[in-house]
Amino acid sequence: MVSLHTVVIGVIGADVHAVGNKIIEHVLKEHGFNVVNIGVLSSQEDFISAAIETDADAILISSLYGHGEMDCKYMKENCVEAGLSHVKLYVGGNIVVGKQDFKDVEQRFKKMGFDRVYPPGSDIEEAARQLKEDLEQ
Amino acid sequence: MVSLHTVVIGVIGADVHAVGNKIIEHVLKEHGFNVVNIGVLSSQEDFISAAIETDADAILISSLYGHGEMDCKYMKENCVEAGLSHVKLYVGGNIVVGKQDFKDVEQRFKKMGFDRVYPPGSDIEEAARQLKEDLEQ
Amino acid sequence: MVKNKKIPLETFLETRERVLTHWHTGSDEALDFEHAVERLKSVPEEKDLAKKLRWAKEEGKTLTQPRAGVALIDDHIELLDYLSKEGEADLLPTTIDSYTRQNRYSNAEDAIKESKKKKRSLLNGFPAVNHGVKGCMKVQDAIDKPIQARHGTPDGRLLSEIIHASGGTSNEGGGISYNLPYAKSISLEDTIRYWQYVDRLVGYYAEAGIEINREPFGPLTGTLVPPSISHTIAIIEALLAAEQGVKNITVGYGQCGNVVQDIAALETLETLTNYYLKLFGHEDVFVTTVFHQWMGGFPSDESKAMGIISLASTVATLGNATKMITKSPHESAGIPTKEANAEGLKASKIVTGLLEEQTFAHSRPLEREKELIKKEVNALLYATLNVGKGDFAQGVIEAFKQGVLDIPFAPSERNMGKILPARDEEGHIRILEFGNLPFDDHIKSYHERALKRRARKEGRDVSFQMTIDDIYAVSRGKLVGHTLKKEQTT
Amino acid sequence: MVKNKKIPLETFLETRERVLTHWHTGSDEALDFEHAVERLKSVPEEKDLAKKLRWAKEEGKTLTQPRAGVALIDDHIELLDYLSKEGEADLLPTTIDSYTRQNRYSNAEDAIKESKKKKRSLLNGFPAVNHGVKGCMKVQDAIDKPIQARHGTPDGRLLSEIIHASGGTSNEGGGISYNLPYAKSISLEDTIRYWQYVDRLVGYYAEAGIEINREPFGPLTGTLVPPSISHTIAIIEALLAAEQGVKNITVGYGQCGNVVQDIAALETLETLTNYYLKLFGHEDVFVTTVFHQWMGGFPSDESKAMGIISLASTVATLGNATKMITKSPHESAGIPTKEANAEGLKASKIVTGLLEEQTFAHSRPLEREKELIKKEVNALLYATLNVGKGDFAQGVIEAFKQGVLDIPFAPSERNMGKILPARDEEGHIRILEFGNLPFDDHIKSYHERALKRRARKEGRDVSFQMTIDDIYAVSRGKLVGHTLKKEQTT
Ligand code: B12
Ligand code: B12
Repeated sequence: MVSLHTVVIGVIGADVHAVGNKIIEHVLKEHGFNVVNIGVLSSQEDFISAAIETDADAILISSLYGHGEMDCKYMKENCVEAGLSHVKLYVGGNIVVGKQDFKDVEQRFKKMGFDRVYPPGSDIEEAARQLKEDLEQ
Repeated sequence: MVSLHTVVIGVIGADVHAVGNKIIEHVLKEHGFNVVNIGVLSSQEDFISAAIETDADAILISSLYGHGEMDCKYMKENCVEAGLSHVKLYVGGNIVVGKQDFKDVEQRFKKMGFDRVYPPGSDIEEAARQLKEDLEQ
Repeated sequence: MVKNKKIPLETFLETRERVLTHWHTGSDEALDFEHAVERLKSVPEEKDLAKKLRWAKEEGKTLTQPRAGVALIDDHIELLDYLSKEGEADLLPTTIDSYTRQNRYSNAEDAIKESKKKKRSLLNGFPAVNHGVKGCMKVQDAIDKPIQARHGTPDGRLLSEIIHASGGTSNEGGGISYNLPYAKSISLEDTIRYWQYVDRLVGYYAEAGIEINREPFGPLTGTLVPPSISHTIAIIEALLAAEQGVKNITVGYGQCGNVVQDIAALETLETLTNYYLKLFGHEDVFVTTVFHQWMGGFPSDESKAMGIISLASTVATLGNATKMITKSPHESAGIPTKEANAEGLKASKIVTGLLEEQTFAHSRPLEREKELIKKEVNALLYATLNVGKGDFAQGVIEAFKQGVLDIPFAPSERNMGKILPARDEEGHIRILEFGNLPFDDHIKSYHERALKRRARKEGRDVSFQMTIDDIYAVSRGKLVGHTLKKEQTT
Repeated sequence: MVKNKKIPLETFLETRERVLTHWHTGSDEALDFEHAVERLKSVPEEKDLAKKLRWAKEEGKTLTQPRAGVALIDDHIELLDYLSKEGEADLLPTTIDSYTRQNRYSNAEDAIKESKKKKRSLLNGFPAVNHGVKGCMKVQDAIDKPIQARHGTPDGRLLSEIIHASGGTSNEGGGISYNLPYAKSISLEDTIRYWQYVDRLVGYYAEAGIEINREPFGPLTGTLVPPSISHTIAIIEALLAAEQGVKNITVGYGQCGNVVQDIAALETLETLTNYYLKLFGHEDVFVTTVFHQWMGGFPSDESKAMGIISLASTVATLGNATKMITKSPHESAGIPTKEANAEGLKASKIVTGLLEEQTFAHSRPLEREKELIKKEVNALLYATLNVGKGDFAQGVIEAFKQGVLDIPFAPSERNMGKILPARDEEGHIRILEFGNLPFDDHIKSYHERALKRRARKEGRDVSFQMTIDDIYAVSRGKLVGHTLKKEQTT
């Protein structure tokens, strides 16, 4: 049997949107991932220490409340500094304030070092498949 | 007492929208006009002969169904030809197909010789006041 | 003298020969019955409107259908395709242009040419007769859903021939409902005869094993029509159609605005139509209902229009209408762009989706309203049959002549136009002037008391001004006209 | 140990001194009670939210109110003015930003500076504490309608001081409803104390003859919350507020989606709140209700969002909610532009206008639903009081610890999170996992049977997957999750 992939999930910043987070945990588990859920109101440090502790393969950040761009600043750099440059970095939810053109938003976050960026209401099943692909390459 | 102003009203072309026409009749009467209502499905000739017969001061054309621009072509010219150049010519309703910028529409109809042009859903009370003004000048 | 009797096959075929000469496209051999029957038999299930209605009725769905039509075939296909895919419409229309409705095919021909030249539609609908069976087939073949012809044509015989021969499985209209709201001087005698022909054609196909749906136009003038009046006409048209052999009928009703009255109307429309069809010996007619979203004047604000559209969808779904004709946020301004049309469809769609499994519970006010509608319809039908000496075709003609039947605000000279409707306190449409409607004192005083209550509340007399205020009310954001004044002072 | 007892004036004033030091704007002399009382007394009637609610209740109106807030004063004024004039909002909000909600005033300060520089709002709300009484007064003075502070602040004491001293006549929040859905680890003991303070402040003003409205946050997590649970919390917060001297309370409820359940919920919310206030000796509290348009995930299609908004308005008006918090067509995407916000308002407005004179008739299903809600609320309140040994403040803390009260999907560690809701066949929200809810077998088996009926219909077991499907359902156009799959095959 293939060993399980470990993913850290959580909601970053002062954000308390909990519903999507609970569903993501459920779905990723069903897809065979080892899920470490640090929940809402999590800081960058929370994500990074969880990833180190559990030797995670990926970090999936949710941000719903609109301050995602501020909250995710230097996340990639901080990961690299913590020795997590190999860890896949995904972000999704309503990651900016207001209705914006997603192409632009995606570009901005990719520049910030995120491997994949998901627009509002993305299908988490689809994301789970892409994650598997990315990790099995 | 001032003598009554006579106005011919009706709905032009193959148009059967009857409701606004009935209300216009009612309101103009209340405002003291002598109203000659030729009803729906009226041709340019119908309007012109009614105006001649009743020695009318104004013709108020309604067009709702979208073909107003075609139906009103040369109306002014035909009035002039029939000796009605002194008769005020108003048009109102949904006089063109689709939602169009009213400024343009107004211009087009004014060029065609209409004295006043009314957008969809115009207040007929207001129009009655303007008509009185125009006729009492 | 026109009678409610099935047209003998020979007479029908004789007339048919003449009808097919009304325009050159009538001579297409695709109009030979063998070809037409073959074509109709080959219509796949997902494009068959009659079948789709049976499915919807069984599943308890409320289907969405827009109005739409433009001058040229390819543009019409593009439009319908957009409304199907982006608008998620369940059923599609081919709305016919005003020239064709008046049988002015050469005017339509000019407008087609002009439209090609100017590369935009100069017609307010699709000129199906001019495009002929071939043109209509092209549309049918390109679109993945059932398409219905929708118009307002007093004499829709050639049009109907072409629609069905091209594979069209549904057609709107009727001898009364496509006359009085849509014409000024054509006689009921003539239009009933024309529409008997259209129904006979559908009956002919039925005998060949093909089920085609027919739909009387329910809302009439769309302006404060009391439910019992539109119901009576829908039922009579259903009876006339059934007599000619039609087996699949959708009776229609236009939203009044009071939720209870609307649901009572939808429920009674279905039960009464079934009841009278059976009573007059038509045991095997399949009946469905169509709810028309608000048919009166709309507000110019697009968001408010969306509010009305959604409220209408709520009522249609809770009232279990089998389908619903949608409006668009452009309604008050003009024929909608395809985008605006799709917006209305999508708002309607989600409301039906959210409510389709819910039921509207029965309550005392609902039952009371249903009783009233039933009593009135019974009275109107009885009186119509009476003045027709037992024949509904003659009855209708005579009833409108005498004002026993009377449609508010109809432009036709054949309509007495004596009755006046107005809303009561809660917005139910009641009758202010009865003209010659054959209602007993019981019914009349019910209406009178309701209107008096409203008038008292407003501190005014019951009068035509109330009707006028009500006509404007919805476009100004209220259901009952009186609140307009009240609002201004708050 | 926090108790449901009125805070003695001295204790209150002592605490107040400390609270006012939390940020420098607390030292403004406008916060002296004499100034604040004078300011509040000078609020004109048309800007007084407490009075406007009394008027609306009497007239049977359902008022509209959006969410809105941006970083800078002038922009905020422009926004509210637009929503008032173009959106025709009856009541306006000042929605507070997320930093202020967490009392992170220096972060907010930075963001204000940054927003000035970049000339666009970098905050998701209005940082009222940073702008201080003067800033808030500027907003109050510029706007012609009542404004309410809306937030989600566990410790909203300084914020509330500033809001009221600037002339704000209404404030949303409560010790439970602004904790469990909005926080992770702060204790109920603390937040109840903070919100007792806020209520005591309102009580202080009441003693000075000024009526200020308070509104517990009804919808909680907005996600499949059974009405009895949100009702229980609303009632407890009303009782806690009344104890501190609050006289004008609006209890809230977030749309479930099933029309009958929603109307039953609105009706019971009002009667139960009044009943329990009286039962516990608060005879003179004026109670109104607020209906929140669908608080769960929205579809991304804007027309569909408008459909939901309008359906919600239908329910709010027929259910006689005194006011309604509106959503916008941008809901699924992000904070709305002012135009999108006004669109939601206008669609809501016309629906209330069309329906305000109509009543929703009582029926058996409605009564059954009301009975169920009442029984459940009674059980929950009884058990809460019981574990609190007769005290509601202690009762709440203990009840959440034991799972006697439990909110689905709340992020807080203080919430057991054991219960699971799901919809039955018709879309009523029922309970799938009861956790430790103190319901008798009668109630439980009612829920169980309802969910089994649905599961049977869908050919699957009752399980968490049902809950998940239901969470997604509305954003995909259906109320009940199961229909999603069914649709795909048709
Ligand atoms: C429910 C809700 C709430 C509830 C949350 C309850 C709780 N504690 O969970 C309450 C009422 C408390 C709330 C509060 C607020 N909310 Co809110 N809320 C919503 C709402 C309506 C639904 C969210 C939801 O649960 N959806 C269902 C779940 C299943 O979907 P999801 O969260 O989108 O997650 C899925 C996908 O996005 C994806 N996904 C998410 N993250 C990631 C990450 C990766 C890597 C991947 C692959 C996928 C993925 O998978 C998830 C599962 O399918 C949304 C709008 C909407 N979506 O319709 C607004 C919304 C998110 N809220 C918003 C705001 C502004 C707030 C408030 C700040 C202000 C307010 N309005 O009161 C506060 C925030 C408090 C705080 N500090 O966080 C805004 C955000 C604006 C923006 N980004 O521009 C939204 C978009 C509404 C709006 N248009 O204004 N909210
Ligand atoms: C009711 C109605 C019908 C009824 C009419 C019943 C009847 N016989 O009267 C029925 C259902 C039969 C009908 C049929 C059709 N209709 Co129609 N109908 C309407 C609707 C909903 C309301 C019209 C109305 O009665 N308003 C209330 C009265 C009081 O207002 P009014 O008519 O606008 O008149 C007032 C003002 O405009 C003004 N006014 C009018 N004329 C004038 C003239 C002057 C000089 C002045 C000062 C003022 C003035 O004063 C009047 C009184 O206040 C409108 C859309 C809308 N407005 O919301 C569409 C509308 C007019 N119809 C339309 C169309 C296309 C049709 C049809 C061709 C196709 C169809 N959809 O079936 C057929 C036409 C048949 C024909 N040959 O005419 C279109 C016209 C499109 C365009 N211009 O681009 C509209 C705008 C709907 C739309 N958006 O598509 N319709």
